[in-house]
Amino acid sequence: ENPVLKIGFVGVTSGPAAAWGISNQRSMETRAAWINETGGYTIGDTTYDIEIVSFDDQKDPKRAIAGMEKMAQEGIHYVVGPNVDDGAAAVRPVAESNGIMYFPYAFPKSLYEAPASNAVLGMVANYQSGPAIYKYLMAEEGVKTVAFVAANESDPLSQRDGGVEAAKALGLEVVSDNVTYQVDTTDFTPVLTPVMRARPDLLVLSGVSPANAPQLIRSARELGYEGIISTETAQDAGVLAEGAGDLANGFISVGGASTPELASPAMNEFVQRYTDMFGEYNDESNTKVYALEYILETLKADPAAITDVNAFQATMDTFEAPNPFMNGDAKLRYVGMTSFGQKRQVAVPLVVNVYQNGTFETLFVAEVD
Amino acid sequence: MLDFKDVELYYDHVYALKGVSLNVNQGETVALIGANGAGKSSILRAITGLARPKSGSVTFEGARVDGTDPSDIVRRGIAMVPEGRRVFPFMSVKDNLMMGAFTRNDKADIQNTLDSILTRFPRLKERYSQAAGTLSGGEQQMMVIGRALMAKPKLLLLDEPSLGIAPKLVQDIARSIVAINRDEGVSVLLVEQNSRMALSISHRAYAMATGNVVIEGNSKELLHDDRIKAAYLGGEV
Amino acid sequence: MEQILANGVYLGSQYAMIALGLTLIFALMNVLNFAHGQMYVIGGFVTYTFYGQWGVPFVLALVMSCVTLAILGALIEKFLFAPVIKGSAREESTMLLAAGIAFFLDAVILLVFGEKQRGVPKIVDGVFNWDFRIIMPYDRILICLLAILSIVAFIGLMQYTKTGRALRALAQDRTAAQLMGVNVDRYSMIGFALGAMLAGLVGGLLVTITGVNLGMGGPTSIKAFMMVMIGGAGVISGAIWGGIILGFMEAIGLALLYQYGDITYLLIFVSLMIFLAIRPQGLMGKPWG
Amino acid sequence: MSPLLQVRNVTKKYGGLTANNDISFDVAENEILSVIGPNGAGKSTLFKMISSFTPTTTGEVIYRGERISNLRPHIVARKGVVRTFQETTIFKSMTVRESVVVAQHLRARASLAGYFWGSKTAKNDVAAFEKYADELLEFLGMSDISNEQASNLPQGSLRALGIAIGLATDPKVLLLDEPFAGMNHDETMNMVNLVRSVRDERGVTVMLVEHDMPAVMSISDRIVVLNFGEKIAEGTPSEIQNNEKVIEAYLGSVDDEIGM
Amino acid sequence: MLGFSSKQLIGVGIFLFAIFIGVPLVIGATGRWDFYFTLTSVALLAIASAGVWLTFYIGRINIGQGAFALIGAYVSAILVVKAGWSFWISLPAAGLCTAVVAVLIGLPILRLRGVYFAMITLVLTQVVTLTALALPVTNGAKGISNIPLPSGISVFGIPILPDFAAMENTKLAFYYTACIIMILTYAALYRLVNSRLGHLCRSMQQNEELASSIGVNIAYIRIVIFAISSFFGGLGGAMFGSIAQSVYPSSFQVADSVNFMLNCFLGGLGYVFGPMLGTLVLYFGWDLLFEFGKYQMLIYSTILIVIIRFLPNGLLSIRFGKGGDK
Ligand SMILES: Nc1ncnc2c1ncn2[C@@H]1O[C@H](COP(=O)(O)OP(=O)(O)OP(=O)(O)O)[C@@H](O)[C@H]1O
Ligand SMILES: Nc1ncnc2c1ncn2[C@@H]1O[C@H](COP(=O)(O)OP(=O)(O)OP(=O)(O)O)[C@@H](O)[C@H]1O
Ligand SMILES: [Mg+2]
Ligand SMILES: [Mg+2]
Repeated sequence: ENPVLKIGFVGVTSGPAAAWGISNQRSMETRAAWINETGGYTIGDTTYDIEIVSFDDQKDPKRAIAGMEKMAQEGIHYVVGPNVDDGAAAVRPVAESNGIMYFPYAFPKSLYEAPASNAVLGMVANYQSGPAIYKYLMAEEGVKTVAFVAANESDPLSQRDGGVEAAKALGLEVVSDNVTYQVDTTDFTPVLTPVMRARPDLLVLSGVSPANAPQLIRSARELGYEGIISTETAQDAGVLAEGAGDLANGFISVGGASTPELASPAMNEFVQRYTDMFGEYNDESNTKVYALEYILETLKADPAAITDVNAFQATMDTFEAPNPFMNGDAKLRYVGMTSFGQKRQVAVPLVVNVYQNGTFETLFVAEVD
Repeated sequence: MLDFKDVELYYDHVYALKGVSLNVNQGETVALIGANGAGKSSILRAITGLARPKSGSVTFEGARVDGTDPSDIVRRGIAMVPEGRRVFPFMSVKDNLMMGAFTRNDKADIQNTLDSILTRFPRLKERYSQAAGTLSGGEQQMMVIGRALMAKPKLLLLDEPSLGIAPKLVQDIARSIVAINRDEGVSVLLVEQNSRMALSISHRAYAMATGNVVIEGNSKELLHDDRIKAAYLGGEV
Repeated sequence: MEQILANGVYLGSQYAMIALGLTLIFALMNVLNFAHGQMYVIGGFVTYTFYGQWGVPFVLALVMSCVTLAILGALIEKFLFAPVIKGSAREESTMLLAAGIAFFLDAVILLVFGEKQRGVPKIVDGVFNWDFRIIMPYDRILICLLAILSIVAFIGLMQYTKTGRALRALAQDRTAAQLMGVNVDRYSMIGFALGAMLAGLVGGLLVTITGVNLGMGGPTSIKAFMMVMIGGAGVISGAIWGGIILGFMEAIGLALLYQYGDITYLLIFVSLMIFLAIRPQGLMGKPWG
Repeated sequence: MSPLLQVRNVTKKYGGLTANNDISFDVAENEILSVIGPNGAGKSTLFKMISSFTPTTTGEVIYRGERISNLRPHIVARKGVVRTFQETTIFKSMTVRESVVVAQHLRARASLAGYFWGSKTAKNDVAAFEKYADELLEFLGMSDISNEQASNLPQGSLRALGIAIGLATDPKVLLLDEPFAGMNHDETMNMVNLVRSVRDERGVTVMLVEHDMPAVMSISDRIVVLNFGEKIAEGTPSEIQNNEKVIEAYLGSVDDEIGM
Repeated sequence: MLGFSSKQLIGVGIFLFAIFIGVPLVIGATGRWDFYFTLTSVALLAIASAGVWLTFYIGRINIGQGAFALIGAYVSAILVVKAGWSFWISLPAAGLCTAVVAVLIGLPILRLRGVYFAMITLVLTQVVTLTALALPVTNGAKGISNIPLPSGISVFGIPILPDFAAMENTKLAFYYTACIIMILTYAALYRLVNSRLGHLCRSMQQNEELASSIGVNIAYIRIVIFAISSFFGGLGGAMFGSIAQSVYPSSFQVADSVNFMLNCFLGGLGYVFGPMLGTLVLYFGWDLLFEFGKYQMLIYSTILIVIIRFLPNGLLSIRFGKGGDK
């Protein structure tokens, strides 16, 4: 029997926002089970079985702190999560004082800029993907005007503000940026009517949750909107198909590793194993397959980091390893110098997808630095 | 018809009835008088099943009824006008009356009863679709008596129908009780604080004190009984 | 303007249905059913499973939702609420129970139906467009009509049938109802089941438009509470008015205040507080005490 | 001597319904004055206006030369005008004694902060309240039920409790709304005597609403009769008993068959 | 002493010993350091719950304590971050500001009763969240982060309160602070309930009309109690902000408000120490069920339902019987 290496997950896996954390937790568990099944993961001279310790924070920052304490208690130094801005900010003191590196899916820059030291952005931030998408659409589709809608909640609002800033910087005309909706909205027609009146070329759904996206798309199309709709968050093709059907065709979102053009055989196997384990794949997991891989690969690069996050941080600056989930010679490495002034972000491909008839097609792939 | 035998009843820790026996015969009006807290309401509650006796038996038309659900007891032909009237305040007079016929199914027959009640209490006809909560106290009292009659009961239980009612209306109600008993052959068990009235309109009476029946007898005789006079009737007005 | 009206009617009718079930349960049992939203979500998922997954005709799927929820409601009443109400010194304790049930149903929904947003194929295609003055997809119009129909049917049931009368009587005076021969235990159960069924019915109707996900429960309950407050707790006409008013407030607020971004709901909340300060029992409610 | 309490042209409208219409009368110090009238005549409404539980539509109530209508109820209570309720309005889960202790709230000399910290005055207050509560219950013949929970009391004792709570506030004017309802003849007469001795020994002016005519006639110094919100008569018991209008509207004529 | 019997004094002594010496010893022995934070949370949430319990005591179901906790958290954060106050001064200031807000809100809404009050307070939590999102001073959606740890206070060079930032282990410091505030809160609550003010509250709880007929100024007492209740909420919230070193509009949400209420119910409305026990069981219970993974919520809610089903008057009713009052 191999010794066990515990990796933590702190995020929301129950209640209304369960979808965010569950896709996260499941991709970690799938990967761990896979590793263990194939004999474990070798770091230095030891081969470990990987155990995922997950804590449900119920999307409550207070619980998130308790979760991080629990991780410290279990002797865990590497944690994936939390899923939202407030949780990620709340756990920072605990993580830093207990020597825990954590990989949140939250965008506030203050988490990743010095003096903050222990958070690593686990995906591409909207202020990074937004400009890339807008630039592409300006060049390819001649988009000139843009409108933003966001849910009236911390994360989406922050993302909207980031998006507006980026759009303005690129010279787009922002024709509407103050329409918001309550998370519990069941009818988006009245929400979108004023936005549609501004007749934007591009409608950005900032930080839209997978639950709301299909309804927003549907309402916009039913109101006669013919421009482009996009978002910077990851979506699930099945959900779009069920919720909006053909109306979702042409919807642009940020995708991930399972895109056919990029997916390596390992990625396909991952999707297969995930489906076997949990019944159904969730495309949102595409952006979430990486964090665990990064942690393990970085530990492999410097086994001392298993108990010492300082060693981990030192390794991050120079770390590079092959990316198993992507075709070609893509590399796992840390980035973030431009956005944060230090390497506190995992380098994942920025895949921009367009939805067509039940699947995502890749529009373009870019790199974040 | 109704045989109430050695019933003991208590709430939490308070003894309300300490072995009470009484009976009501077919066609009779029986009055139940006594100090407050004597247990009069408790007897009615025990009959209708709202309270469960600890020991003793309640027999109605030869069948044991203690321990059955109140709704079954209504079906057997016992209707009660509870203490404090308890109208359904937001329902119309009509719906209140119709509630009284809840246990009956024959539409035509219900309509007959309804008509006869509206003839007996013409005021109710005037207020037919008004919400019951807005009726005056006396009107409410008539309505709940009517409501109880809608069940076409064999035995009618009345708990202090004169409470809070103006004297003139109390007279009306008293006359109605007499008429209901006489014309329709409904047996009546009447709980009253107005002992003189109760004794005047009943055939027999029981007087209670702290959970026991202390005196029973023919009402007309009791009206002149010294013990009753002293304890329940007082001097003349 | 016409569009606002149309949106208001559409929102109002579906809100009114949600509020109806809540208010019915409240009137009968004095229970503020925190789990109402979860019941609504279950209704949505059941319809999704039957209609969306297994291809059962929509109407049949809707019936299945109603039946499921009615049974669930009856069981919850019989084995949880009724005994707790009997045993508790203060009847507010049922709130704790209702919240516990809400948590429980949330957990069950997550385990059984998963965390994803679900939707079903459209029941009718196409969009009604009156010269861009009223734009409304046909499926919404249909759902709106069905909702109104159900409300009318429900009122008819409450107003003109013996069961309805018994339920109303029960809500006003339990003991007196008992003395009329109403078996209060049975009718409480029926009433609760009916309230839950209404939640299931709306859930099943709306899944065709908004889809369903596990997160919709809590916020739906809160909205329903607001409608009930506007109209007056425990009063059926109040629930309907409350739903319609909230629907219109949303439609109007979103149409007129969109420049100010996030404040429509803030304004709705604040005006609700002011309204209740002036009229503490809502539009039609009995003063509570 | 000017009257203790004056009701001056008081009118109360509920929407379209006029519950009291232009009612005026005086109450002298140490008097027992009854208000009678058919159900819905507006008697309770009148009491509610005197105790400021509801504002008058027009008109005012003067107590010792000072307007007491349209204030808030606790202020009027502090001035010494205290009402009881027609419905059984009690502190359900308090015992009889606790209710009477709480009701002495107005006599407290210690401040709320003093109570919080348990000052000497506060302790004295509490001791005094409890002593007085026992005396009062003794006086009202309720000592035997002083530790009963109020919600378990039968009708008649509830009424008595209502009166005890009212008396505990040390009122100058006590408004009793149907205090004898649910009591039998004996108990009523007992209560009548008690109310009289309250008046005599404690100098409390009493107003009461009651449907029990023997009691009303024996206790009252004067009677005011309302019908449909209007005052139709005022006078001594014997005057009222023989007033045709009152008999017609309220008393009814004696009918031996039904014993009244 | 203050009217305690010797038995009660012994009980209090054991309790104090347990939380100040027993818990640290046990944690030291077992090495479960994470329990410090959990128990600190319990203490802070119990403070806010005490406020909710107090509103129950005047017959109002309060599902709005999250709103006041959030206000408290923001006030303290803003005073510390933007105005440079010491946390220790900002703490009572937060409580007071919250109480003032409670008075303003309470004036109109305290007239409501029963479910109306319950529901309006539920909405209140949303209102405060939305306001925090909309206002510039709260930093809107971005929240306030990087709040410094409480700094020390000294008078004439003698340190009265320690500087948390300079500490090796702030866990213990926060734990002690939270426990001390909690004990003061409950001591005050106990006194209040057992003083005449408590009797007046009880009279209002049972019948406001009758209470005002005996001269109780019900409007005034309602406001005072609501202010005190919210003061507790503000204190708890402010402390939490300081531990998390960040405040977001979502720091306290409707779910928190509901939980505060549930704490009171679960412990038992009839008992002053009910909310403390309720908080411990509800909050700690969730943590203990951590092992069950995805069934955590299911088991948690099932246990909750079973408890209510068989102890509808709260956990403390096992010992004290139905509707006791201590
Ligand atoms: N729910 C209850 N819980 C505890 N004790 C009760 C309850 N109801 C009645 N009692 C007690 O039972 C006894 C009898 O009460 P009951 O109501 O039968 O008297 P009653 O003769 O109808 O009096 P009244 O004429 O005042 O209505 C009283 O001592 C009363 O205190
Ligand atoms: N809050 C209210 N709103 C509307 N109408 C009311 C209100 N209170 C009383 N009324 C009406 O005012 C009239 C007088 O009522 P009030 O209670 O004063 O009668 P009362 O003389 O005390 O009768 P009773 O002898 O039956 O107690 C009645 O018609 C009643 O319906
Ligand atoms: Mg009785
Ligand atoms: Mg009256």
